[in-house]
Amino acid sequence: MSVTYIDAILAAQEKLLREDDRVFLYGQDIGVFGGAFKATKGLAAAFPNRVFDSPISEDAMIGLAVGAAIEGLRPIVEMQFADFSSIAFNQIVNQAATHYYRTGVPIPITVRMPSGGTPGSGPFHSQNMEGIYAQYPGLIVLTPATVADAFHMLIDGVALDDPVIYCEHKFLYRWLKAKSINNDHLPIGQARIARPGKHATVVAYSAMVHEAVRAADRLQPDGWEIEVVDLRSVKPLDLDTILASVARTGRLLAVGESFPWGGVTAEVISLVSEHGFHLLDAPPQRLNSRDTPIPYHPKLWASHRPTPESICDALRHLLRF
Amino acid sequence: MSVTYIDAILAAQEKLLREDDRVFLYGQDIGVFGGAFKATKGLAAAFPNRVFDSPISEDAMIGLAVGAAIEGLRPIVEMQFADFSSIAFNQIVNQAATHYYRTGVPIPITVRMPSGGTPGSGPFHSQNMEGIYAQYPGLIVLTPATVADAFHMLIDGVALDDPVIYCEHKFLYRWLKAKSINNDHLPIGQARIARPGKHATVVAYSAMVHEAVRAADRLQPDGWEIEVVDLRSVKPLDLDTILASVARTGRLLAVGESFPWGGVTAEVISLVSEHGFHLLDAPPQRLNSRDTPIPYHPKLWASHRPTPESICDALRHLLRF
Amino acid sequence: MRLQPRPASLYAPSVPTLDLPAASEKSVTDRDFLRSAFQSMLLARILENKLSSLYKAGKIVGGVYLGRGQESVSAALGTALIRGTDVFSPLIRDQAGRTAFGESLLDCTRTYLGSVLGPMRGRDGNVHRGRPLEGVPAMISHLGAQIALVAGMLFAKRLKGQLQGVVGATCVGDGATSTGAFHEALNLIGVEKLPLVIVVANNQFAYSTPNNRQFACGDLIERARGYGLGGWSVDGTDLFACASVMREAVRRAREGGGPQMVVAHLLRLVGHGEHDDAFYVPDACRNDHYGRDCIDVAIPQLVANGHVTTDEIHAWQHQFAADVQRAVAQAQQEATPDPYREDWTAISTRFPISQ
Amino acid sequence: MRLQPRPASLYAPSVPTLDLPAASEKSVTDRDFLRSAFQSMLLARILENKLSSLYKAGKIVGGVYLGRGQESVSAALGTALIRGTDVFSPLIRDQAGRTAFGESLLDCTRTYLGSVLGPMRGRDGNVHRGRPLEGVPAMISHLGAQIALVAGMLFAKRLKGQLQGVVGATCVGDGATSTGAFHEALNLIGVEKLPLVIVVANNQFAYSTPNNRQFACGDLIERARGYGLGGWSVDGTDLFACASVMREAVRRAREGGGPQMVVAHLLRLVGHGEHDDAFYVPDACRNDHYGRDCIDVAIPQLVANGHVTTDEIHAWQHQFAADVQRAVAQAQQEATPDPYREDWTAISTRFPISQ
Ligand SMILES: Cc1ncc(C[n+]2csc(CCOP(=O)(O)OP(=O)(O)O)c2C)c(N)n1
Ligand SMILES: Cc1ncc(C[n+]2csc(CCOP(=O)(O)OP(=O)(O)O)c2C)c(N)n1
Ligand SMILES: [Mg+2]
Ligand SMILES: [Mg+2]
Repeated sequence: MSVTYIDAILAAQEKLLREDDRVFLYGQDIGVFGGAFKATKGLAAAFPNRVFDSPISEDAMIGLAVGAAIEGLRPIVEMQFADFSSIAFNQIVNQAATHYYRTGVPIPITVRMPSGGTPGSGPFHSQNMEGIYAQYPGLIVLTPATVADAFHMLIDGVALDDPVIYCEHKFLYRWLKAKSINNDHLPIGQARIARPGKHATVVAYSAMVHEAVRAADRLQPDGWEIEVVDLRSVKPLDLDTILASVARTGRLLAVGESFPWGGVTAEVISLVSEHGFHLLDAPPQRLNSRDTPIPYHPKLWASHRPTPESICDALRHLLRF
Repeated sequence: MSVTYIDAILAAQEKLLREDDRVFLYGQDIGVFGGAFKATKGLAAAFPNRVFDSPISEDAMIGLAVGAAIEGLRPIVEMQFADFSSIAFNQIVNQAATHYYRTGVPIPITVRMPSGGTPGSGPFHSQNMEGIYAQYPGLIVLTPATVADAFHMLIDGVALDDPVIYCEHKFLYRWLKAKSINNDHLPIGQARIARPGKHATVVAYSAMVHEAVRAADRLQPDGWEIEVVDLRSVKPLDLDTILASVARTGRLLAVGESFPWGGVTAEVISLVSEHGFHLLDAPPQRLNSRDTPIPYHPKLWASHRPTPESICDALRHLLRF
Repeated sequence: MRLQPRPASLYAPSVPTLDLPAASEKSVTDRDFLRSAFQSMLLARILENKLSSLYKAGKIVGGVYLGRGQESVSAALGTALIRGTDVFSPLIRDQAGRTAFGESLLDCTRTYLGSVLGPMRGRDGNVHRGRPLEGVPAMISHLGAQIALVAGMLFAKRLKGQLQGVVGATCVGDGATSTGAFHEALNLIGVEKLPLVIVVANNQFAYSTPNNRQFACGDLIERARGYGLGGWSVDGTDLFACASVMREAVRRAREGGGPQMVVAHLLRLVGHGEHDDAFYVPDACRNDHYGRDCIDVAIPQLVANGHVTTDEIHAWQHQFAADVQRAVAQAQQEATPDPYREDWTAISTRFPISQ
Repeated sequence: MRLQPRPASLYAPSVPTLDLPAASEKSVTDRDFLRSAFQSMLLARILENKLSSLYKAGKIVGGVYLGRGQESVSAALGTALIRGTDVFSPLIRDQAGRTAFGESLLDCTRTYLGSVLGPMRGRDGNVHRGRPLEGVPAMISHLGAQIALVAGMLFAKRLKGQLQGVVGATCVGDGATSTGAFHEALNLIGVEKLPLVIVVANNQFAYSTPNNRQFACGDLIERARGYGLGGWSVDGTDLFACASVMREAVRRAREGGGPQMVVAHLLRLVGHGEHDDAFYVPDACRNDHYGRDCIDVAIPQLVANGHVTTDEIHAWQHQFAADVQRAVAQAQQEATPDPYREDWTAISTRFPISQ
């Protein structure tokens, strides 16, 4: 039997509810319905009075979670889509994120954000917001790329005392499968070598890890061995692992699915340029989505975000220096 | 007689109201009261039915402006503080920013954001949000640093057909003075050499331009000639001017008052690393505020943001390579 | 919780109370209105049935959200509005209102099928389509966000001296009433006294969430007073009732009576989208008064009142089915967007300087 | 627009209607309550006058926002709550309520004067102070944002089985009622049936903005019904009226009567902050009924009812002035935060890995 990425998210929540009575779930349609993506399927029945359908009030949902966290609970809030967290923006960045610094009282909430593009979802059901939230002091931003990480990082995230933005990629939900969920895993804050190599380093996260690995595989026949680093969490960001990789390869490409201005890839390039300049044999490169809203039509969408082809192109360019 | 930065903002709005009957102002306490910072003082009386006090409804304020823009008007919306635009976030990034791409109908609104820290203002009246808004396709983000730019960029910004986030720095409001407002000025999208030099380039914007110039002045006696580039607008970002400067100096420090993760300085460092790697004689550096909410107490605040001292330190470090 | 339709006057203290003629009385004098509204209902139903089949056949990428069961409300509103004068910002269940307001079938089929010739050119899909410069804003997904936008269009018309005789209207569901955007915008239209008609289609569910997890008052119309809006509560399954309430609400807004709120009670007769089988809707809801299909309710009423004949209805059905078929066929053979020719820019300004 | 205090029962349909004894009747049985509330009013006034002088002398960095004119409302609420049991999230004009709820003078003076020993350690200032683990959340500036937070604390207490006999309360101004956050949170407390008392101090202005640019209903209490809240409208200048309404609203919430909304009518007797001379407040407002100073109103009432004597009041004044002086002096001589010793981190987690 195999486990999908979303199975892992469901299983993690099940385990959390079972083992930690401080945990409860709050979100739109997560009760009887099991959530828009079925990430909470069956949990309302299994855990009466621990899983709540909320009104369509993202601001109040996060406000409620922060209050509950002050009282010692560990709410997990599901945004129906990451895009709708724009309504909860104030409570996330100003209420939750500032609380520990201001008062000394930490806010252990976890906000699940179904993120990223899928064909036909359009400008308001496809967004990636990790680069927005990571800018704010006080937030931890997780971006699991594998089934095991989807499971373990949700559990580890809920265990953290600070507010966690958990970005789960919708494209991976059912497409990504694993045999089972391995028990050993890296701690939050540590990146992973998703594919070892020696000629160039691709730093990616979430769904883009898989596109990067595909691109690397395509360059293999030409003799190129590309290393892919999976960030796992974009804040904190594991610079050590990236620098160690760049030290081996001398070349860096950062790939993200977000909009091109700023964001995770700019942070990665900046960190490496500042701290590993001497390691670089070529200008570090970025590849992001295009600078427009995410288009609805699958043909447009497919060339809006990075693809194995465009990653290969960027790598060939990088390897030419 | 001298003109302050806020005088320039008031004068620009006066001129716009006088010369363009598509312009109207909407915001909290901007009528009889003249705005929390008096940026609209006297305008309600001078232009009856063109200056409106709004309810405390940032979301609806921007929604209203977008609708008015569809109808061909050019609203200027004042946020009482940039920090409160978190409530308008959805309407700004999802309604205003996406409209032109989605429908072909541009949205010429201007959102005035009193930004940046002043002593004693604390975590919710000191924020800089340019690095948040610039991430979104469809927005133009202006960050004037001089009295003349405060004036001309507001006028030029309102003339643009696209949504403009106009970040005006509260610290400059009354502190920054000019003899008069010069008539010739650079177009939006073009950066300015605020201080010429040859040993290192500091890229800054808004209030940090002045701190950078001060730092440069302090290093002058030691024989260092530091060039300071004032970005003027962070999106679009004038890479040509930056690269030309770095070509002369070989060294780059990007200074911003925002939080350290991502944002404008990361975008600048990334662009230069990608496109001007060979021009760099030393690792490019960033200096931002600290990774905590903006503290209330002036003593904490003063060492939360970059200062002439910390910029000097960063420059000395950069010049040592 | 079973709602009884309530006299609107109870909730409309800020508007001079006017005794409405009973729906059936008034409607007989409004033959044209009812015929026209009904035609929009029928065409919308036929079109949406087609969209549903296309979806199930895998011919549509992205979601399909239908208005089945809400046609009376939506068509009555759309018919009361004047294209070219008014502003109408439809929401996800407003195919009938769009049709009544004059949307072409091709605008719909092209958008769903991703034709580059559609109003959204493949950049945005399905119910997001609009023609803002023709008074039909293109909605974003975030619920509640369109109300302030319509308010802004009216506000601008006032400043331009063009508001006389103009109405703006938009619809939301019961779920959308829980959004901050809904509140801020309704409060604003009250303060600015804009001629906006906000229609709340309370179809008892927001996706899967029932009313009792969404709000705690009896009838959402109880909120009108707090915003200074005129208030109307109507049986959304009854075309005649909808027609007379919508016409009256629109008329008052048009004639300077200030903003109006209409709450229509009904049941969503489909899933939230076509991917959803709505297992969570209890049979009790389906079987009660508001579980009626408004088209089934309208036909005998219209026939009995002599407004239409059964033959006419059959003829319309045939004609509309053919029209829909043609619009689908045309959209299907049109080009889809080409990423290599796409103008990948989100702003209209072309800066001379490198970015 | 002049508001008449209205019978609360008109707006409280979701709560069994109870005929309140007239304020003055009931209050005589509540000597301790009134004395205690009045002491908090007096102490708050003396403290705030001192803060104002300090501000004018340039001794305080940042803003000073006072509650002058609102002490009856705030103190009545704070006195009705139980520290150690209840949750109270004060807003900017709630010094009297803070005092009544047991805030120490030092918490206030240390925060305003930036002592590192204060509850905010110089990291946040003035009215933002709080002690969340003691039931006093530390507000953020964004209006309306605290209501949902208090709701969450109550929600958590319910899940932990500790809600019995507990009340949460928070205050907002008339302006804050226009925020989406206010709406979402009130709707949520209605749906979740939480024992929350929301007090709206309608002081006729939001900064400079008068009520008629802020909302379009007659009395904001008209909104209670739409959220399923019990509703109370009270003269905020009358301590006796405030005391009986607050006690009753808090009692009902505590005893399972569900969430309650109280709208108090009054006038802000100071500028928005001490930087503001409030030139925009017309004399008519200052001179009308709600322009009364609640302390001036309370004293003769208390004396006439035999609850306090003039001598007692004088003694309290002296004592409080001395207490305030001491708290200011102590805070002034304490260390301010040192950036070199400051722990510059916004998260409590210490990751082993470089960030
Ligand atoms: C702010 C926001 N949150 C969540 C969603 C996701 N969503 C889309 S439709 C829907 C249910 C809407 O229910 P209702 O308003 O009753 O309209 P109906 O679908 O019943 O017509 C939800 C939760 C959204 N679009 N916007
Ligand atoms: C969301 C938001 N927008 C704007 C502000 C700026 N602001 C602070 S207090 C205030 C006026 C508040 O008025 P009201 O709610 O009536 O309270 P009052 O000051 O009268 O007690 C404004 C506009 C804010 N704090 N939050
Ligand atoms: Mg619904
Ligand atoms: Mg007020």
